[in-house]
Amino acid sequence: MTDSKTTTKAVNVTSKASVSVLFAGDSGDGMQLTGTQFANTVAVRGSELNTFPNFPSEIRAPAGTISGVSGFQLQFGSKPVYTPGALFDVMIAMNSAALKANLKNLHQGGIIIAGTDGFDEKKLKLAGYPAGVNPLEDGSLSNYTVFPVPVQQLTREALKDSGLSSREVDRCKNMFILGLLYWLYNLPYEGTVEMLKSKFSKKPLIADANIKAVTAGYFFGDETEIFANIGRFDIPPEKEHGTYRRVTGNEAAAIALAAAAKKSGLELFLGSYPITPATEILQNLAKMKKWGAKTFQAEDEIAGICSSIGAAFGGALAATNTSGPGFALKTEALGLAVIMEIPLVVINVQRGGPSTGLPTKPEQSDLFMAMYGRHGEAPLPVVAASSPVDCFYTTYEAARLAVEHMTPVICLTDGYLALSSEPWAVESPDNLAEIKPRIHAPRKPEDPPYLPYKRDENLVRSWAIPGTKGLEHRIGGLEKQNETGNVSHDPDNHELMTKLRAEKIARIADTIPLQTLDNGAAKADLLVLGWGSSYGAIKTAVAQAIEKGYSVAHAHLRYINPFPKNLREILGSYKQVLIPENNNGQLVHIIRDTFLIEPVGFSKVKGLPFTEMEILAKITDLIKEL
Amino acid sequence: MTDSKTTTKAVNVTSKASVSVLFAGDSGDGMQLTGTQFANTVAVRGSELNTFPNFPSEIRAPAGTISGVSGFQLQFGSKPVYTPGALFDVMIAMNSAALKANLKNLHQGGIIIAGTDGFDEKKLKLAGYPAGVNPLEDGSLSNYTVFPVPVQQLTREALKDSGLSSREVDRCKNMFILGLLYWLYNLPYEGTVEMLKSKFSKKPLIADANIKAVTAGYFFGDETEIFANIGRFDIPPEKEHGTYRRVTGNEAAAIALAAAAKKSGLELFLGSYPITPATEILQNLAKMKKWGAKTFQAEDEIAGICSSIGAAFGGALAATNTSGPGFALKTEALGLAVIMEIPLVVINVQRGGPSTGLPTKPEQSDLFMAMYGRHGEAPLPVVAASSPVDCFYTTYEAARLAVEHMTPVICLTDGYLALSSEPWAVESPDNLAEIKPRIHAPRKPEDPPYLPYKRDENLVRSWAIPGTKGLEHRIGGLEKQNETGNVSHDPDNHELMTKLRAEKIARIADTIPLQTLDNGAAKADLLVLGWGSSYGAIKTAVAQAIEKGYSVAHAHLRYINPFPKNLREILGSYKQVLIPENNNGQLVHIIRDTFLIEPVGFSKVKGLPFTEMEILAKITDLIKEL
Amino acid sequence: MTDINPTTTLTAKDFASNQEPKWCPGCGDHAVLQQIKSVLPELGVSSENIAFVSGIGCSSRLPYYMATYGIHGIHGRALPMATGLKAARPDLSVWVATGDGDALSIGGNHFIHTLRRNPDLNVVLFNNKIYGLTKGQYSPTSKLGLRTVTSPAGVIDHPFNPASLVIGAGGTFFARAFDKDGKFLRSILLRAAQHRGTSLVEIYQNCPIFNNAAWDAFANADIKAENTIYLEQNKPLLFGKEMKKGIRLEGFKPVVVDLEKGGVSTADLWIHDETDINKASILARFADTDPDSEGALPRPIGVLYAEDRVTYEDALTGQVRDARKNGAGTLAELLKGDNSYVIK
Amino acid sequence: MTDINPTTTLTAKDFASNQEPKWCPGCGDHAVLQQIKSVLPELGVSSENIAFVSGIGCSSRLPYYMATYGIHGIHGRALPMATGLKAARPDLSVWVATGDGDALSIGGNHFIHTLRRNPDLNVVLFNNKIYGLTKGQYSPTSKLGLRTVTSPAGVIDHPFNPASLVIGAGGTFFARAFDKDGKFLRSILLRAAQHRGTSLVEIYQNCPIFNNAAWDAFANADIKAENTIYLEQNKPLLFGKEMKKGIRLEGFKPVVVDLEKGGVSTADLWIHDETDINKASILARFADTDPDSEGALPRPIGVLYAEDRVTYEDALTGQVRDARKNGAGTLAELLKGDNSYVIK
Ligand SMILES: Cc1ncc(C[n+]2csc(CCOP(=O)(O)OP(=O)(O)O)c2C)c(N)n1
Ligand SMILES: Cc1ncc(C[n+]2csc(CCOP(=O)(O)OP(=O)(O)O)c2C)c(N)n1
Ligand code: SF4
Ligand code: SF4
Ligand SMILES: [Mg+2]
Ligand SMILES: [Mg+2]
Repeated sequence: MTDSKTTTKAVNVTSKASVSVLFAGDSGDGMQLTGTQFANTVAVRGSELNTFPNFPSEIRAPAGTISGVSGFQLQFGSKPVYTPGALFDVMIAMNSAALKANLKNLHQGGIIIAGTDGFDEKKLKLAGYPAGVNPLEDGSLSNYTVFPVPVQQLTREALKDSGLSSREVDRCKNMFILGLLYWLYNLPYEGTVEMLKSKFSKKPLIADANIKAVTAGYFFGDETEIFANIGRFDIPPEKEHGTYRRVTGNEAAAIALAAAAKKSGLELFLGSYPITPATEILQNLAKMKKWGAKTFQAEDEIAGICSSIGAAFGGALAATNTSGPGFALKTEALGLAVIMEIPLVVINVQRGGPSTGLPTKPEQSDLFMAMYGRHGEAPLPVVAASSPVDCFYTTYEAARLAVEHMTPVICLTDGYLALSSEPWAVESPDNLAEIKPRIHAPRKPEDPPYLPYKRDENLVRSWAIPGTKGLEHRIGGLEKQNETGNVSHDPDNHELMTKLRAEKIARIADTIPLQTLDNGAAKADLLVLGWGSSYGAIKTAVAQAIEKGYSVAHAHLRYINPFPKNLREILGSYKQVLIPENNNGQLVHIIRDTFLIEPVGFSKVKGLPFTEMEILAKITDLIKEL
Repeated sequence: MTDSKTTTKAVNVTSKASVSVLFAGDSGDGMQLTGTQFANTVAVRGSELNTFPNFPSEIRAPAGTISGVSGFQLQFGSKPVYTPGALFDVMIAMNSAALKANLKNLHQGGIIIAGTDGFDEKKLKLAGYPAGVNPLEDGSLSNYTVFPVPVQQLTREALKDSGLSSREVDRCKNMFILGLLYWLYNLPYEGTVEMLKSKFSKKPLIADANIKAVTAGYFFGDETEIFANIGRFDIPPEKEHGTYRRVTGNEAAAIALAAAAKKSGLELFLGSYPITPATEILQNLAKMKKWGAKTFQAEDEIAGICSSIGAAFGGALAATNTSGPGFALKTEALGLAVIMEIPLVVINVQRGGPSTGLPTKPEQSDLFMAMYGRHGEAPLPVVAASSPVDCFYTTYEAARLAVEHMTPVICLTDGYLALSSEPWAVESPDNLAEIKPRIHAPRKPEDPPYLPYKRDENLVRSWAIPGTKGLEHRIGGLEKQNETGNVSHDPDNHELMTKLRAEKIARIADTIPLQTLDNGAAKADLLVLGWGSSYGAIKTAVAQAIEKGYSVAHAHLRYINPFPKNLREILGSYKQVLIPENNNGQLVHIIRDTFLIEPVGFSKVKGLPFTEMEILAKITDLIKEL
Repeated sequence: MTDINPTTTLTAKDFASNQEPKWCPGCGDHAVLQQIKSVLPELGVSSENIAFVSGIGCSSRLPYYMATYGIHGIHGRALPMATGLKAARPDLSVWVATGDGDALSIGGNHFIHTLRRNPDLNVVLFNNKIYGLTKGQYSPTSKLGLRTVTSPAGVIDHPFNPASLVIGAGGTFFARAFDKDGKFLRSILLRAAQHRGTSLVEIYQNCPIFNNAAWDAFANADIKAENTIYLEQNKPLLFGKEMKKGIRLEGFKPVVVDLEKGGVSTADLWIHDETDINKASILARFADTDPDSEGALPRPIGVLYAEDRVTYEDALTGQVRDARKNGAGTLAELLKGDNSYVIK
Repeated sequence: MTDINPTTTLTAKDFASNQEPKWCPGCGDHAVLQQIKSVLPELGVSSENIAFVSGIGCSSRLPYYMATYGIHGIHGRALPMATGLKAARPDLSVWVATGDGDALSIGGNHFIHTLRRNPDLNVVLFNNKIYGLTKGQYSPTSKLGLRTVTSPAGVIDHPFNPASLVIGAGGTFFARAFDKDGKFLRSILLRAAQHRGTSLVEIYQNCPIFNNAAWDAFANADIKAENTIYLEQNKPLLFGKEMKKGIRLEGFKPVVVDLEKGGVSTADLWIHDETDINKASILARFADTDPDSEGALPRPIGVLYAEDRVTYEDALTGQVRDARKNGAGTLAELLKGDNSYVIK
């Protein structure tokens, strides 16, 4: 077989810094696999990369309709890319619904590669086009560069001797398109061929057909004249040498928990209940039994967190993961973990609310609940991850804080981070921060009585693990006497313990890193203060704004409770602070309350992440007003 | 039998404006009954009154110990009294533990009436006095006026022919003390005699013995010389004529729900699960079947609120009541009620937290949870009651807001209000605000389709009650399309609906009364801004401060979300704002966030309400600093 | 069940909402929906007097497809919502659609409490032995060893036997049917609707996407007759293609007997009596055996248990009625209370 | 149960903490606590290897009085906490103290799920048919008609039969005893401790304050013999002061027979077999009859059901062991993953 380097024709190859691509088609069209393969290929070649799958929200939306469109977005480039691309340079539309649903996100002048068989009368109707209207033919796409490709017909031709049923043949369409894209972006298809061989090792006919489709697509690019005007593109890979892996946020969070357990010498226990978009953390950890991870799929979220509290009492690094509705159910038990002062990591992969809301869409609207959503005075640390890879570092940090400060910690991610992926330079174990559990040594009979609520200089109590002689103790949800931990109804003691619990969390500010600027000058006109998954969009937008000469900086919070100690000073160094959030301004309220300043909020509550253009436009507006 | 007017001796009777009394003894000593009888007597006579029972926190604390002390506090006076009295003028100590536990709250120079049999060696030891120490004898009480009364011996003497066992005789001790107190405060004992007759109508011997004990106590006062120095007291009743009843906060809340149902023409449904100190609301409504109240003791708090959501969907005035831990469990379902936009009253009788905390002690620490404790953007109205009687008006108002604005409403009370009582001038049905449900009329087949999420000028949707022809509709927790209520994942629609839900709650500010001042000038140095059960203490303290010539005012919030529209203006009219709270400053945070001002917080987190002295001292400090 | 109003003549179509079902092609839910819509006209209750309540799951989407009142609630909480609705509105016909995850995992507590309280609800439990909506995690009815995304090494949680759980919890009605049972399913739904009290119908529902063929050992045409037994009241337990196999009790142990082999006749067989809780308890346990295992028992289909017991809402309404036997309370009385006093 | 270490010689006192029990005088909880403390030495597990977990309620205060590790958790959640603890630490002996409200009302879901999963927990269920701690509201085991502060007109919720619920949920051990059963209670607790799996011991506990004498029909000395039946494995079901009454099965219906009246002998009687789930199911139903009602059956005391089944933590640990059969994963391997690639 010819390989992808042996293209015959001399086509013009244009070098580009980055490209964003959308693969879109019907749920049944295999767009996720196609996108993933493309992503793997560019990653392995050494490109920077960011991907995001865009599933239909409905269980199984009707085929051919808008709500049935499944997409896979990615951006790759020579230099780091921080988002999957807000506007696409290229869109693969396997059918008319895919085109209709996504056209608004295509750059003016962008490329559309349309599978023409997805634009027949029936499909146009399903997509909701008026009778007789075909966007490929009515000139409505004149602002774009459209390449109608009869993908189905070409695939059928390529596979006419495959011995497969016509349904099986048609299912190879996506590989044809993939091959064509490889050609267009000057990429090798060999990795995909290997993958197909191993994936279908027990179905050689299928493997062969898919491989043929990939190569057919590739050489179609070579042979057809339609791309003559634009030629091919090359995005030269520039990634530093090293070992990488591609991770989604949910994968990264799962790895972080297992890694924190290893590093701290504890056993990992995850008590969980499935919920979109958090389930993959449970799923990934369920596969990590080799690393001793114990996962428990509980009957509900309450049992999930309570089993983790039991495991934490037993000396495990215990965690629970969930999303909004499940997070709400965990609040009572979280209060117990607060007053017991035991380590516990709670990962909330936020999704659109309230109630069931938009279960498959990301949102940042559980910040209030994380901060304030417990009865009584029950403060605890809250951290938030900013990128798929940062889900590793932030979750790991949550585990460190939990174990070293004997407290439940809430780690916020969201459905966007959960499913997005990016390359991650494989970490060396030695680079990970130490995690030192406050485990109390056994007590000899002649030693003074064990005091479970005696505290160290950080106000952290010790961890007495069952099985340790002489440390037997009973604790629970009732207010405790200072030091002894015995039940106490004493008024002054209650006030003391309330303040001690609050002060313990506040003092974490003494041990965490100071807030740094991600970009921009230490004093400037505008600070964009972000948290969570808006990182990529803000980073990109601020870089662009600075390039335009705006006096802008970007700080992104990992620690929301407590805030880094220098945050007040940072906020005071700018004329204005802009806080973009995928909610109605929850961090804005917390910042107002804490610092008595009046930042500008920028809300987007659409179940969609910010785009860099939106942020940039807002920055531009504000800068002009200043 | 002689009546209480026929006292023989001419004892000096001093007139006083108000007196606060504590009845304290062992759990078995019947102090609750004694206090209640005394309260009834002064109430019926026309005094102003405020009572508070002080149960032991433990299930059954060991007899004779400090933790076994049961108390009943009351204050009565000619003019309105707003607290049960922070420092007592008189303390009945049936045993040494009762004395020890409560001495700190007795006014210097206050009266102690001590049951000497409670001060024998054994009881002194149980109370924790060192061997050989008897406070009645060692001069340690020289700052007080102590009257040792051999209550047991005197009761036994009085009842020597009663035919009762000595245990039964001893159980009448409390009535002896009650009689003595009636004498001391120049009060009639006939009401109690009537009560005893009817209570023990089937046990005439017991009735007789108790009646004898009351009169014996009364005439002991007459005959003994020990009170010669102080004489008797009279607190002239001045209450306006009218019909009154005495209610606790929990009683008042229950009546309010039933009354709101009657007034609105709806049926009342309460789904609930027992929890201290909220259970009496369920218990009271369970007795109101005559008014059609349906109560459902659910398997847990989740089923409690969910059954109410079902009932609300069915057209009932639905409510649920709980305290901290149960409130936490209801948060997920509360989010559903928010997005369904159905009326629901949630009463949270706050207690000490976090977790199980101090279950029998009041606290105001669930304000954050009420405001922010739901996942997603899920705003709802929050109101708070300020006195036992106000539990009626605030709960009623919560029901009105729920029904007229189609929203769940959180009504905050606490364990202090729940159990405190005061006289309430019986309301006339006509005085209650109208409650007009937004019930949609049946639809004829030719009418346009029913739009469940079409809104009126207040952004309120209509209520389509099952059984109504043509309004069949299905709604739930998923985001809805504007107007139709069909499931929608459309990004812009989600943002629109999020804003509409928020705006609907915000607009309630247009319909609620403006904030008024409870006392003080519209412009002054200091505003004390309170919410909830601190009302009485603040009111009393501010009145005292004004009397001292301080420039102070008092505003007490019923509406916390949304705030009354004029609150900003009010806050701006004072040099300083003081916010006393039984929490770590939760309203302070909300005020800072909302108005960007820096009020002074005053926290007390001891499971105890504020006293007027504490507030006054704080006011004094602040005024001096200004 | 609400009283039948014989004048209406409705059809299945009258109960279909304008929303297109969004279940996967081939999903068993489609067939069940069809039978539900087809049985409603028989009840003679018009659509505005019917409510469907559900939790969250594929199956819990069902209310959207009914032209009745409906709540698509939150995960696991359909039953308390339905109980509250029925308690407040005993006049409505209240149905519940729920899944094995919704009813038996997160909703397990409400499940057992509803059953013992016995409000008049018709509960349709779609048992596909998997979490469909969240894409294929095991459920409390998944079989031991099943490999799913959350049990990559196989399920280790001993599954519930829903029939045993229902009877153990004090339920008054348990029946079982297949999604594709067509008219038979319809007849079971009708029985359920007619039962006054909480009727629990467990439907063996296929999820072709995440747990395909989970019921094939019973449902497939070629083996169905050998592996299932359709129960009929007062009839002997007979099954098999030729109806020549039966169930006999040996001591306390039910065993399969072959009527064609000598020595056993129909007279020796277990006679089905749905009102006998002891029989029902044993019958429920048939589902503990797998078709191909040693001593396998056929899966009973139909009404396993039915008991007459007062419904929750009747008892509640009765207490309200009793309290009002001397007249309902007025608002003035309510406000005045029992212990008011007059100051003159 | 944790392996027995025969060298320690501990006594009940070694298991008493320094906290004074704060239950009411005469509360049945005192006696149960005493038996628990007295049985622990027999297990040969030292106090640091034992944990008591509870929820909220009077009975849930028990852990404070034990000199072991302990969690006094939140209402209803003792079982998942204990499951997590046992899963993480299979080496510990884990006990659960819970009440009829804690376990069966708010904790009902965890109750049934724990039972089916079968972690090795010893669960002591204090059934006083009332909410004690919150001062006397009815519970899911309160009898119909009981007037309490929340049921002034009488309870209308059909109560749970805990034995039926346990067996229906797939539990592997159910036993019953009285608070005042002394040595017998101790022997039952020992059996429970020895059972590998979730052992459920229902204790008929008297709450003299809020539901006094609820069990008197069974517990009072003069009638106890007539109204209870103490089960012994492989022995006929005999009871009565003179042990002259027995239980025979008529069809599927257990009936009381008088051995002194002619025509029945011990040979006709039901032989107790705690391993027979069908027998156990019927035996469990005995509790549905009241002592003075028509056809009343005596209340079975002792071990009603015991089944050998792998415990949850053994299955889980087994899967971890299997996954590590070629060695445990290292941190470096974890960080590298399966799909890393090298850029040169
Ligand atoms: C509180 C909460 N937890 C978890 C979820 C996620 N969730 C939705 S449906 C479901 C399981 C559905 O399974 P089942 O009830 O069997 O329905 P099916 O989809 O199989 O019909 C889960 C875990 C949720 N929506 N809410
Ligand atoms: C979430 C929550 N809901 C309610 C309560 C109040 N509560 C405490 S114990 C209890 C019932 C206790 O009954 P049971 O378990 O039978 O124990 P008992 O006191 O009878 O031993 C209730 C309702 C609580 N503490 N937490
Ligand atoms: S996932 Fe399964 S249960 Fe859900 S709709 Fe598809 S086939 Fe049906
Ligand atoms: S209230 Fe009842 S159960 Fe609770 S301690 Fe007292 S007697 Fe025991
Ligand atoms: Mg399912
Ligand atoms: Mg109980």
